[in-house]
Amino acid sequence: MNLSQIDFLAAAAAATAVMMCGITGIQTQFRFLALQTALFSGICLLEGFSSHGQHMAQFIILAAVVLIVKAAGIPLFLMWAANKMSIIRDKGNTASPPVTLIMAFGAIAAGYFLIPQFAVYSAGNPVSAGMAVALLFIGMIFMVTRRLAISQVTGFLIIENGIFLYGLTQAKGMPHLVEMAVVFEALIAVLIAGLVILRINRNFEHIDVTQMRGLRH
Amino acid sequence: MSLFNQFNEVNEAGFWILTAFVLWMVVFATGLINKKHTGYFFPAVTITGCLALIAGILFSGKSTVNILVPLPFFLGEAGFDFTIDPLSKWFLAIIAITGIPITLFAPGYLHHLRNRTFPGFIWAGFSMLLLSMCGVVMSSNAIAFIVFWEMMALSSFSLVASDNEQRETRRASFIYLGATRIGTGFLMAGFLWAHSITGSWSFSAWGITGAAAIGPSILILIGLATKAGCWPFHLWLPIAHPAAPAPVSAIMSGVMIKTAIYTITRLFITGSHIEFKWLGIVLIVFGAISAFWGVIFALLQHDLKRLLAYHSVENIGIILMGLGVSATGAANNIPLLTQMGLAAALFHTLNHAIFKSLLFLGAGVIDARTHLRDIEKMGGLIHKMPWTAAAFTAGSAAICALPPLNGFASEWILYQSFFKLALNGPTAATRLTGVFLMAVLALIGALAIACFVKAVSVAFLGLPRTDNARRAREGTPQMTAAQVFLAVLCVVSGLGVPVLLNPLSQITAMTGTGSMIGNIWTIPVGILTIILLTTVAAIAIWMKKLSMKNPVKSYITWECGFGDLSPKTQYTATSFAQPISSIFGNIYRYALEVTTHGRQSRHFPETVEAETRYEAYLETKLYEPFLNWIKKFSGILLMKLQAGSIHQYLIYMAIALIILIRIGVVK
Amino acid sequence: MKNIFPLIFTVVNLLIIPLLLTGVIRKVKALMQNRIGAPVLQPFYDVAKFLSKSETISKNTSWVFTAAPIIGLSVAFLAGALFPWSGSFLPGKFAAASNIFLLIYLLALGKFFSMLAAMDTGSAFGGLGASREATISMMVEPIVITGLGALCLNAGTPNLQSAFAGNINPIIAGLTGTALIIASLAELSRIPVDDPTTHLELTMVHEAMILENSGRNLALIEYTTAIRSCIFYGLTTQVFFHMLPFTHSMNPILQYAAGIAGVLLFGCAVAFAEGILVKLKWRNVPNFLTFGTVLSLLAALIAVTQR
Amino acid sequence: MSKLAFLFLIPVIISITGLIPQSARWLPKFSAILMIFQLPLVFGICSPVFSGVEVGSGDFVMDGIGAAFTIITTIIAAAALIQGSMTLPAERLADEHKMSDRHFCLFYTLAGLFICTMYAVPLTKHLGYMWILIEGTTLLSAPLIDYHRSKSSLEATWKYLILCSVGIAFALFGTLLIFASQHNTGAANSLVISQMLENAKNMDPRLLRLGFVFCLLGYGTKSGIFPLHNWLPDAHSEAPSAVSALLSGALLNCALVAVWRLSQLVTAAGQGEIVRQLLIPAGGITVIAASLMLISQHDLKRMLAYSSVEHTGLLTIAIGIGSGQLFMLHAFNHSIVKAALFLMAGNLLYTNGTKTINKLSGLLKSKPVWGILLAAAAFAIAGSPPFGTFISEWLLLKNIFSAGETFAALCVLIGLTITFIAISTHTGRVIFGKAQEPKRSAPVLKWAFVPMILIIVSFIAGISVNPSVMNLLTYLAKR
Repeated sequence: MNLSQIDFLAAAAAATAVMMCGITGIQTQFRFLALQTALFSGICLLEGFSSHGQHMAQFIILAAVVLIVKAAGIPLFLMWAANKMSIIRDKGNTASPPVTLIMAFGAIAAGYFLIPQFAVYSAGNPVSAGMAVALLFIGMIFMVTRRLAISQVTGFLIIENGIFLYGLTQAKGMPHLVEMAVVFEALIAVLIAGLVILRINRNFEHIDVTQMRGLRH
Repeated sequence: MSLFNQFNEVNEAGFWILTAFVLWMVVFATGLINKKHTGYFFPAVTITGCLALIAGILFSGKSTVNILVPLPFFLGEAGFDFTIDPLSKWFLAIIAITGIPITLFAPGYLHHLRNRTFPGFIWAGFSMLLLSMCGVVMSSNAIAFIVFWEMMALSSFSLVASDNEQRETRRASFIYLGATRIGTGFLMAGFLWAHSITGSWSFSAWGITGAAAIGPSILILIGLATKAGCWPFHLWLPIAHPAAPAPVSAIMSGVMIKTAIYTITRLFITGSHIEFKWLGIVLIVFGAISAFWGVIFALLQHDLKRLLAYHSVENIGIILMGLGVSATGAANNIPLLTQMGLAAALFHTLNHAIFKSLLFLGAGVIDARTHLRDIEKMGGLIHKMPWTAAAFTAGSAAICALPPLNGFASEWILYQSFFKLALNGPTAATRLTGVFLMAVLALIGALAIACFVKAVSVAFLGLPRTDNARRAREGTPQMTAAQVFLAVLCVVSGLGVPVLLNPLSQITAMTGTGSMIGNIWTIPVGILTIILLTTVAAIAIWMKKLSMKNPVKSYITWECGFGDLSPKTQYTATSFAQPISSIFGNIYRYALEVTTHGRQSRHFPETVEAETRYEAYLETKLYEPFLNWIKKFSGILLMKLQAGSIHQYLIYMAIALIILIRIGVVK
Repeated sequence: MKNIFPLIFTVVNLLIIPLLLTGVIRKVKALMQNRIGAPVLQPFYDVAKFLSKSETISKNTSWVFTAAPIIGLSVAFLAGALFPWSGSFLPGKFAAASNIFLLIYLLALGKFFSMLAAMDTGSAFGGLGASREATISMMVEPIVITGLGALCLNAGTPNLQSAFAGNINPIIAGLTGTALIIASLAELSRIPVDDPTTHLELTMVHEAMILENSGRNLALIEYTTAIRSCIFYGLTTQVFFHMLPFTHSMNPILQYAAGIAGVLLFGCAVAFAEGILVKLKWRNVPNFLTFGTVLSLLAALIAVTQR
Repeated sequence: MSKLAFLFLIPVIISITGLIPQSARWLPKFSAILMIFQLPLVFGICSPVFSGVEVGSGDFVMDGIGAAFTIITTIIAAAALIQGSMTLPAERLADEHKMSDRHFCLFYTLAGLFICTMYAVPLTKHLGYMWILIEGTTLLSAPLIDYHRSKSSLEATWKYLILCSVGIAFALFGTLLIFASQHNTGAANSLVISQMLENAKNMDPRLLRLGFVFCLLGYGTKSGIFPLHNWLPDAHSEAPSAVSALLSGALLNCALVAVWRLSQLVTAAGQGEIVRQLLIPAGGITVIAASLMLISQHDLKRMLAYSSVEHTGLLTIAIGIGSGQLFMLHAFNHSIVKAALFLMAGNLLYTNGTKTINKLSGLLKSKPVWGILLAAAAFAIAGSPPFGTFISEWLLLKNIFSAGETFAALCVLIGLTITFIAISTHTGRVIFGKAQEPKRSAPVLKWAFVPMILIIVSFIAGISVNPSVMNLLTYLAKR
């Protein structure tokens, strides 16, 4: 049952996202992120198999690109940046990590139960779709509850992953050129964001976005 | 080439009017470029424009002229289309004949502002104001109307703000701009509504009757009332007019606010484009309140220009009463009443334009020569500036509707129409309204007399109260000429009523029943004036003769034996107005506060200060709290929403998502 | 000839009756106070004496001060000639001029200048008088307009001559007449609004205004005041006459005679009233005048419902 | 691609030149001259569209809307770069912390690419590419905002980057949903709009609607619909004025073009009511909220940014009532005037060293030309005649009224009134009053030239919107 394998991997990815919500260590977060993204490259391969060899080559290329760029490249870059700024922990902003964890679980539940009702077409795959949307939610929660600029990038990447998951499992036949471009777009975004974070660290001597409130009204 | 050909089809009248437009545009452009020029170029060209306008009016005769400005000039769904019918001509004439003396007056006045303003800019704004006012009263469709209406507002705003180094002036100009824009907002809403009912932008195609007319009518009327300065939308008027340079106040108060009167007439009365059952009573009620409100607040003012501005509120109220009577007549099918009310209102519009410009010019001379606007600091100016004093007194007599001047002529016709209403009104309530209006107008007339006696006597008579007043001197000959010209116009239009009834009857014929006002003027005012003047002359000569025998002795004013009086002992404007003001004290919480200074202040005060205060409830209890509330709300909105926290912004995004899904997807 | 007669009559009236009225009032008042009083013709002697004296004018004044009494007298003369206070009817074109609105504004014209003149001297008394005069006229004018308006409404024309030529509802006439009495007391500065004989500055109105005038000027002003009294009393008398249904069908000569007699009688009545009444506090004047307003409004109400 | 490729020629040349740091001295002038040539070039490329011939093929086709927005973008870009050629070097010279040549030239590289992506957005007929290009505009313009490298500009950049990226991510999700909604149509799933339109009727309505909602959220963030506008005032106020002009005059339009394309698609699929239900209230609320926020502004450029939010609201409503011609007309009018205003604000910021309204005053006294221009531009942006914005707002109002959207009409009317008062009062405080001692001197006439041209164009647009223009716009909107 390939489909259930995809569901399993999707659920696993969502679970990593939930775990990330509870983790305060920056480096551990990135490792989880890498793991999560690696799972997607697995999903990508499985999708390729399930398409009965029609676009096998394209799926393999996509899986490889995801693995290299998103699962390896981006986390490594972020780890390097975090190291450079000697950032170790993000303790969270309004909600403490345990609360966030519970919220993330809620997002998973919501994704599982609610999403299939209106975000899936008839022949679609409800579980993966739910997990994809759950990732979207978790990414938002992550961004809203974290304090550091670099965590927001992480949150953004979780959202991006959710969308990617949805695209893989639901939007079948999506031109791979587009998917590829999306991946590279993410890479560029992270690179630019990373550079900006580095400059923020240099200028502000911190990367705490809750304290970046000079521009208001 | 085609453009030329299309203009060629317009007849002579159109040619002259377009010439005026072009001349004013030349002044506008030159003024912007040559901002420091103070020579005779600007006034000369502007006056030539006014003369061209008069030529256009005269050439058009009784015919209605249509001017269609050719493509590519166009405004989306309607063109710059002008219709010049008797009503337009009446208002064009008002613009031209007040424009000429004001233009003549302006250089002398602007000279004293030369260090604080750019004369070129003022001329640019002034010519644009003239142009846009002409545009307003000629536009035959709503879009062109709004365009000119807004240009009028903007140009007058720029003029109000011309002396913008003063903080007060800036504040006044912003208040003016805000008020006028709110009015335009209402007007736009009304026009759009009327358009959605009729499907046309052309005024002549707007035939709205019945319940459908109520909504657009109310919106349009509020918009116009704001421009006209009708209670309770008059707030901006006494603030903006004093801030503007005197020629500008003169044209704004004399002519600009009348464009609203024009529009009411155009839309609601002539031709009955919009029929609205309660129009008459609405106009009457608001007119009466404005008239009373204006004059009673004018009594409280010491600032000469503010006082005059409040009198504009009063006179707009009087005009609106006339229009209200006219509308009542139309609603009850009494054509003579319709025409009399309309004729009175329009005639008073002309007259008010004349004497109000005259009075503002007088205030301008004083301002230019003494740098004073507070009448409490003036006094005795009649000895230093006799011409101004005489002209101002004539203007005051005219605005107080004293015979034989023009104010009397129009108010008399107005009284006649009230009487007609009281006589022929359909119901007892309507008839009683007629009587009531007579009483109100009499009360207002008496209050106006009180107010102008105060203004004239405190400013011009008695002894000078300050050094500035002592050093006063007469304005330049042009300034004097402008005032004398207007003063003569006051007399001429007061005596020449039968002649003026010709164009008026052309307008009243537009109400659809043929003109009936040919012989409403029954007073032989010419003969009576001659008799009066003869009597005056006879008595004067007799007095002169008697004084040959027993010459006049000159001595100090009686002082109860204390020696010559100091100017301080004169009656002040505040004291003069105090009895009347305290009678109506409930309207504005009038209070006299006496403070004494000194050690044993109770019995042996060193100085005693008495000051009257008033609080205008409309401003302090309604407008100010409302504006403050909006400001506060805006501040809170900004402070809370735009707090700088990126987390917050992300949460908005989530909330927006939920709302959008709720509206768009979940049924 | 028929047209000339009323004109001559009016002019003669205006030359004789006003000062006579003043004399009568003074005489009656004196009798009320158990004095013999000055002769009835004393006002004529006074005016003649004033005219022959030289006058003193404050050095602060301008042409307004000199012109105001002249204008005031001319206006009063014109008003007196135009309005049917003695029952005399003017001919032709002039008949149209006896319009109630013109009346009010003609009188206002005179007042306007007299107030200006009062302020011209720079004396505080002048200002005080002018201010009070303005206040009173503010309250009086609506009374007069509404009252006479109601009357004219009943007759169907704003023209007093035509109105007095026909029948008038006696109730309206009575109400209007009473309102006019109240108005005239205030307008002419009589007790209880003002005491014309007092010279206590703080209470006087009209006298304060003319404090600076002397000699010829004073003569003109005294005469003007007398004419104004005549106009008011005359109009009031005419209004009351119309309560009686037969008056307007009388012989014209008899009408004139009755009119003149009415004015003089009215003067006596005023003098009598002044003998027994006291002056009101200045602050209570508005209350007093409100009675007039209400009476004339009542008249107007009846008039509009009657139509 | 064919002729369309020529559109990108000059921007690409500029960005390549920007890679050479040695060009710093002549690059501004060079780019300005090139952009002058770009104007006739673009008109030449677009002209076939006006006579009904579509230019290009495949995924990039220039239709009516595309042509209109290409022209708008060109005008704004030319204005920004020409003005930039005067102000940017002057600013650089005056700046105490001297900017390196490399950094300065990098600006031009990014600007060129940014312009390229903005050209491409209205041309593409492929939802996927459209998303990529719009995300591309975000990524390319983020460093442009951080041109001054100050703390505040950095903060603005960060907020811009994060908010827009997240928003755009939602738009991607929406695009996927729309893609998925075609599953039951029988035809092959596609992201090419023309193909989607063919089988639009059979799309899964629920997914389509959901997709549209997400796309609206995403592109709405980019275009500044309330309450997603929060990045906008920060970014506009901190960017150099030439960039602000580009952001406000061209970038917002790009995102709205995407919304327009999607709304066409959704309408074709028979779900037109969702467009009305969502866009018209959203626009109305945006207008009124922006106008209220305009009241208490104390920074000139932030004020202009909020005014952009307000105009986004108006444009959203234009899309909501399905009026492509008014969308184009108003976008044009708004863009040119807003660009003029931002450029004027940049001039002021240079000479006075501040953009706080309270500290600026007496412009009319010290520099009458600038004062008059600023006043005219402020009146124009506030929608008063005789400028173009008035006509387009008026027509828009009329259409809202006749569409029966009373709530939106009310919002717009009130909003426009408040906006007018707020903007004119704030601008008035800058223009009026006692003249201030300028911190630096600037060539008054030269720097006023570009805004003057833009305002004259707006004026001409205000008095000559005749039936043939309206017909042309209607024709373009249909294509």
